[in-house]
Amino acid sequence: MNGEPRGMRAAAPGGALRPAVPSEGAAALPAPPRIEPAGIIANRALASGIRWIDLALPGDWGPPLPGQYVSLALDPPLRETEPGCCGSGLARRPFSVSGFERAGAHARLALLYAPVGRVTRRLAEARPGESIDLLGPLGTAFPLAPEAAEPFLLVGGGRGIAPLLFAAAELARAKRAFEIFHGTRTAAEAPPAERIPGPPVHRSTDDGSLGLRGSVLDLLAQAAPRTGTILACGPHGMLAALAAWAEERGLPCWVSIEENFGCGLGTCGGCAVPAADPPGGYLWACRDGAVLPAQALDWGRWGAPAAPLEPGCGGEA
Amino acid sequence: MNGEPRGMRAAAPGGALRPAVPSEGAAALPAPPRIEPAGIIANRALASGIRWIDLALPGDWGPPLPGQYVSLALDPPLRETEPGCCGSGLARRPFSVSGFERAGAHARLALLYAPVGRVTRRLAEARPGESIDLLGPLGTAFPLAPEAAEPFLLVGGGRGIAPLLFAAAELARAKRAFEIFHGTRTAAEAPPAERIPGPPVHRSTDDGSLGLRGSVLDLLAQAAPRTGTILACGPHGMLAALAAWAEERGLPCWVSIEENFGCGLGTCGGCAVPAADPPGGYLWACRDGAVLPAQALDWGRWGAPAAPLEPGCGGEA
Amino acid sequence: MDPGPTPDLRVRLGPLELSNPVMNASGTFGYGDEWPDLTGTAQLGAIVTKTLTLEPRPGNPPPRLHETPAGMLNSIGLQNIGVARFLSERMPALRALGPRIIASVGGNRTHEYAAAVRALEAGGCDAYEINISCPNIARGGLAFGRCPLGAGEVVRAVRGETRRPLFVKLSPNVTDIVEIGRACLEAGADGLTAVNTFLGLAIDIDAERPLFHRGGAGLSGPAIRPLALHKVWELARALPGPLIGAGGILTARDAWEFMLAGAGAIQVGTGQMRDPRRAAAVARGLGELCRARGVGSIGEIVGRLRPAACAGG
Amino acid sequence: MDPGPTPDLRVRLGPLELSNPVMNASGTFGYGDEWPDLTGTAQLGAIVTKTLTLEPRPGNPPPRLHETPAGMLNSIGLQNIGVARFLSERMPALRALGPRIIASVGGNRTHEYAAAVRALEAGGCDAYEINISCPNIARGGLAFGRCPLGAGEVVRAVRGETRRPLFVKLSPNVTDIVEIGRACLEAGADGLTAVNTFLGLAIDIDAERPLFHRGGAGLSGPAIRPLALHKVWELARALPGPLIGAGGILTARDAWEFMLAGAGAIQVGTGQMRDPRRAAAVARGLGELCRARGVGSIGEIVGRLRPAACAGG
Ligand SMILES: Cc1cc2nc3c(=O)[nH]c(=O)nc-3n(C[C@H](O)[C@H](O)[C@H](O)COP(=O)(O)OP(=O)(O)OC[C@H]3O[C@@H](n4cnc5c(N)ncnc54)[C@H](O)[C@@H]3O)c2cc1C
Ligand SMILES: Cc1cc2nc3c(=O)[nH]c(=O)nc-3n(C[C@H](O)[C@H](O)[C@H](O)COP(=O)(O)OP(=O)(O)OC[C@H]3O[C@@H](n4cnc5c(N)ncnc54)[C@H](O)[C@@H]3O)c2cc1C
Ligand SMILES: Cc1cc2nc3c(=O)[nH]c(=O)nc-3n(C[C@H](O)[C@H](O)[C@H](O)COP(=O)(O)O)c2cc1C
Ligand SMILES: Cc1cc2nc3c(=O)[nH]c(=O)nc-3n(C[C@H](O)[C@H](O)[C@H](O)COP(=O)(O)O)c2cc1C
Ligand code: FES
Ligand code: FES
Repeated sequence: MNGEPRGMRAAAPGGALRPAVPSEGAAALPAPPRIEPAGIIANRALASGIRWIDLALPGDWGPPLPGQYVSLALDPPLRETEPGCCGSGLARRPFSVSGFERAGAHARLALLYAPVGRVTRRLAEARPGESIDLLGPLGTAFPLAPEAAEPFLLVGGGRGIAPLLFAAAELARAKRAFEIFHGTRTAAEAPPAERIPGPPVHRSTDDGSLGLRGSVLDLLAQAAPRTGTILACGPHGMLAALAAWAEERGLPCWVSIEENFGCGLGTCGGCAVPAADPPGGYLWACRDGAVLPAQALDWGRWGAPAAPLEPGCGGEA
Repeated sequence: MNGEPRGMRAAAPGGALRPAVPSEGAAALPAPPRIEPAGIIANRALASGIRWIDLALPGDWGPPLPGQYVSLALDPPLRETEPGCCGSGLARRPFSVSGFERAGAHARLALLYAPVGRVTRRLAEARPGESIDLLGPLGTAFPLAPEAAEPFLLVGGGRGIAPLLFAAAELARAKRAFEIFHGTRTAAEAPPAERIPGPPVHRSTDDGSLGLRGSVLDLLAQAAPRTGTILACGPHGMLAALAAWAEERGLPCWVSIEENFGCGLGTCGGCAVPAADPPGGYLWACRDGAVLPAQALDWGRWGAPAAPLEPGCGGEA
Repeated sequence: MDPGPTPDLRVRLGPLELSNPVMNASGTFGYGDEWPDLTGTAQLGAIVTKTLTLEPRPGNPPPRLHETPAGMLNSIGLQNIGVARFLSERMPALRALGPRIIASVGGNRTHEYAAAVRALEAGGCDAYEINISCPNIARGGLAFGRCPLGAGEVVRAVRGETRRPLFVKLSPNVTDIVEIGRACLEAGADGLTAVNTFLGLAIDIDAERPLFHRGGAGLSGPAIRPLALHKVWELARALPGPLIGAGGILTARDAWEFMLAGAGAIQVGTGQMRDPRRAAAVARGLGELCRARGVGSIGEIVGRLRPAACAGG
Repeated sequence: MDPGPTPDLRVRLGPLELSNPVMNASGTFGYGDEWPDLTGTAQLGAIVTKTLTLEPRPGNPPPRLHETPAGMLNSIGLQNIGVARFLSERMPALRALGPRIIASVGGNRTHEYAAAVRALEAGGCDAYEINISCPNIARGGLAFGRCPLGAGEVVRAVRGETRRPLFVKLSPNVTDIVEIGRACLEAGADGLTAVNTFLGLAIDIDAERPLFHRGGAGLSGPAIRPLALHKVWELARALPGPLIGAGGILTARDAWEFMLAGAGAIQVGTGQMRDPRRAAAVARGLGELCRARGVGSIGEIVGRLRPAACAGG
């Protein structure tokens, strides 16, 4: 038994970041993470319970790769002359990159988020001009390299659409074939189609108010893809079911996963998820992931994350 | 030895609020405290390190009496379905009333505050339209009754001017004779004269940049009043010196005092200050005060409040 | 929408029956008779008095409070008016409010506890909570609460004075709270309250002295909630007696967790300092949680926490 | 303005000299060789490794972290690569970074601690920190840390293996931390680290189970700072050995308080999770505080806290 996450084994001593998972897919080496104040450019609702925030970063920040995430802390920087605490949550909070572009001397980073708890609700109240402490880019990327099988099948549940938007934009730019499948509880929770890059998005809702009535997996099953590469993000139950479905059909499936994060850097061991290999071992979602091949995970040993406050996504078991 | 604050002895069983100190001076019975959301109307700088906030309350709130205070909590109301905490400070924070008026269906309450710590700095960032949880009016009042000796000598150190502004407005309205003495560290920290009701304010600064160079006590000594009633608020050191000075001259002296408050209601015992009588006993600053006759306190036993972060006020020992 | 049947909030703590499981914690709610309208006192299952000693006590010099991250340090020092004045001045108003009355009792020596209870017997309280866990006094309090022999001795002395329900308020500042709790039950206590405050320190860095005159002080508030919850769970798994939980409870959801862990009733202390209506709001909120979760009687959830997935390791 | 002479931040902890008093706390900084540029690792006085056991350990199932008010519960379960891989894969990079290296050592049984230290001896660490206080493993850890005999036994066994400076990391979950600390010093430890995490509980109220697989977990972060500070002060007043303070330290001001209370050095744990540059920032901040307060050498302030105004009561 070997308790050490693969990522740590793959990483060079000294901590240089290398893609921690089989890197066939990675188009480029990720940029090293930095900590920067990110200025809020805009912060608005995109759908019911889903918001969009645009952040300004230095021009030489990143670039992030699709699937990577950043980690936020909202409070003003600590002052060394005062007792240290934490108005809104002690730990940073991770968010997938939903969009990125350079614009002159600045870079513009977009996040899609659901105001579900302490930090995200306060984030929803933050206004343009305010600034947020941002650590990133972090984690592994979706495999968008030329050799990956097309079409890419982007499968999102609820706010799990977040990293797929960035992947879709990159795929569209690279003129790769892809389809997007998005499931939500109801029509009101689905971001407008024009915010989703690429071909018309396939939709499902739990209540049938938009697209197929059913889960996003039903939607994918209906499309019955024979080939392609699945890139997915969504609630734990959906990803587990999708992983099984893809395995049955022999489709490569990459998932962006969630656990409670601590450091985001692979140094606290807090984000462990059960690894398929070695049996009984763990991967660190923050650094070996958040994007991992579905088969790298031991879904049977991985209970649903503890307190599922996130909005449903069409199809959570 | 009797450990029970006077206020508790004076209060009727069942908790009806009565002025807890000898009530010769009180013009009216205070209104019972309530908890209300107070909408921010305006929130702006008045001088360096001094801000002014206008709050909207229901039309039947109060009225507060000059010298009374309110107690604020900034976080959104707790939800019973979530774990309870406290983004910005667990305890409420007390602030003297600096102005009050009824305006149709609403009441307008003004506070003057110094952004010195967690809650007050966050208060400084709150914007019109946001709402604050407000408990009050609380505590005892300055004795403005007809039988009090004139002129009233309003003596403020730094942000201690806060309750005196309200007292001055009331005295002006009642056409009583009064003078205002205000000490600050420098000219920049002195609110503009037009914000201070009544006759021209006498000023002192530590650095001589405005008015007399020296303390507010020097200023008062210069005026050499033979008669009158002192109403004072300011840092502990200033009040202690003033109390001794007034006692020497036989001038009645009322002070609005500060300690770390807990409940603000006389139920936690957290705000105890040493009483002159019984020796070794305590008064509760929150309910027996915050306004107390200076002789009611045992200044010798009362060390300076622990962490004096507040801006100076011309004359703190 | 049909709100469904009104949930039954009654609970039974050994010999003590309550209309609902919510009390204030001793010391943050005065004698219980102050501000009944503002606080909604009548909605509580029980009122716990400020800890009473036979003789009045002046308490400790200021400062007595200091805020810490999500917590509050206090060093009140059991300031109180003494049993006699409590009975004559406060008890009548208290009785009129409706909820059960639990007199919290403190002392420096074993016989003082006993004498205080003896004197209180005339007053008709519904139960006692023996405070052997106050960290802010020189003798008594914590000195008893950290040793099973001392704790048992106080309980036996008090038990000799009364047949009313007797709860003992435990200190969390111990290696093994179960051992102390067991000693109390064996000495005749009907139940246990867990927990009083955790020993903490604040420093005045300019004076280079402890901020509080007595050095240490007691930490309360949400900061300690996970720790208090663990203590309640330890007691519930090991001992048969009914438990009253306290420590950082601000909302009905917090209270629910303590009840799942084994508390038959809970107390709101520091929460009252933030919002004097907190305890009443928690009582209402528990009703709503029962409805939302299909619990007909709140008593059902007490101790319903299943074992940890991997209790043994 | 003249910034004045550069303050001397060097400290001496018994046999161990450090360029400044700031370390990371074990377990939140990996093996210490990750991200040296991002974190400013070279600015630390010492690097403390993740607790190492002789054999690799997989750690506990998820979830392993849960945020609480101003605090963090963790149940990592000492996941680590084991001593052998640490020495071959990490030690060379670590050595190159500059700061002193303190190997944190854990085990299930006394002989495992000894064997781990024996194996580490070849690697050239500067000191050891013996972790007898981890609440998240089935055997070992806390089991030793809550009993003076067990603690002394582990320390004696380890002492037999090395002449390097030996610190013992104490658990705060005890009635009398001084008694445990004394047993460690008498058994040959050079100093003590205080504290590891406080035992806490989180509940999944839907599953009605403890959130963590092992039930309890360890609370860290600012929530525990006043409690940790009190423990350090208790140790400092009673024992002669040098102390390393930990628990909720986020800023230089927090560190200053621990040093006044008697810690010759301090560790930043959870703070690193909020901001991976925290420890380095604290080291710089201590220099600034020295300047602002006219302290020429940080060593001067260690244990300078005067007694409480009313120590006896
Ligand atoms: C790699 C990754 C990428 C993510 N990307 C997105 C995204 O693009 N958009 C989005 O809306 N959300 C995203 N999330 C989820 C997001 O991080 C959480 O919703 C957020 O942390 C909740 O914080 P909160 O303070 O608002 O909620 P809390 O008040 O903390 O609790 C709400 C929920 O969040 C969980 N939670 C608590 N602490 C943490 C923590 N440290 N890390 C993660 N979850 C926690 C709780 O268990 C609870 O279920 C991502 C998570 C991960 C791991
Ligand atoms: C009756 C009364 C009336 C007051 N009126 C005014 C006023 O009109 N304008 C004004 O600017 N200030 C007033 N104050 C002081 C004001 O309450 C404090 O400045 C404020 O509580 C500081 O809160 P903070 O979170 O910003 O600071 P913190 O971060 O809490 O600390 C800053 C300072 O405030 C002290 N402090 C901490 N907690 C409390 C507490 N619960 N109560 C009091 N002080 C505390 C600390 O010791 C420290 O010195 C008054 C205080 C009292 C007791
Ligand atoms: C200001 C204050 C005063 C207290 N006084 C007493 C007391 O007199 N007797 C007692 O048993 N506990 C006393 N306590 C402890 C509380 O009753 C309670 O056990 C503890 O604070 C934990 O609960 P909480 O976090 O809800 O406050 C006091 C706590 C505070 C904050
Ligand atoms: C995620 C995490 C992992 C930890 N792992 C270890 C460990 O392996 N060994 C150890 O001695 N302490 C460990 N600790 C305890 C810390 O080193 C430290 O003693 C404690 O967290 C208090 O300090 P803090 O509040 O600064 O975090 C861990 C703490 C956390 C939060
Ligand atoms: S969050 Fe710290 S190791 Fe992954
Ligand atoms: S603040 Fe609670 S009694 Fe005064």
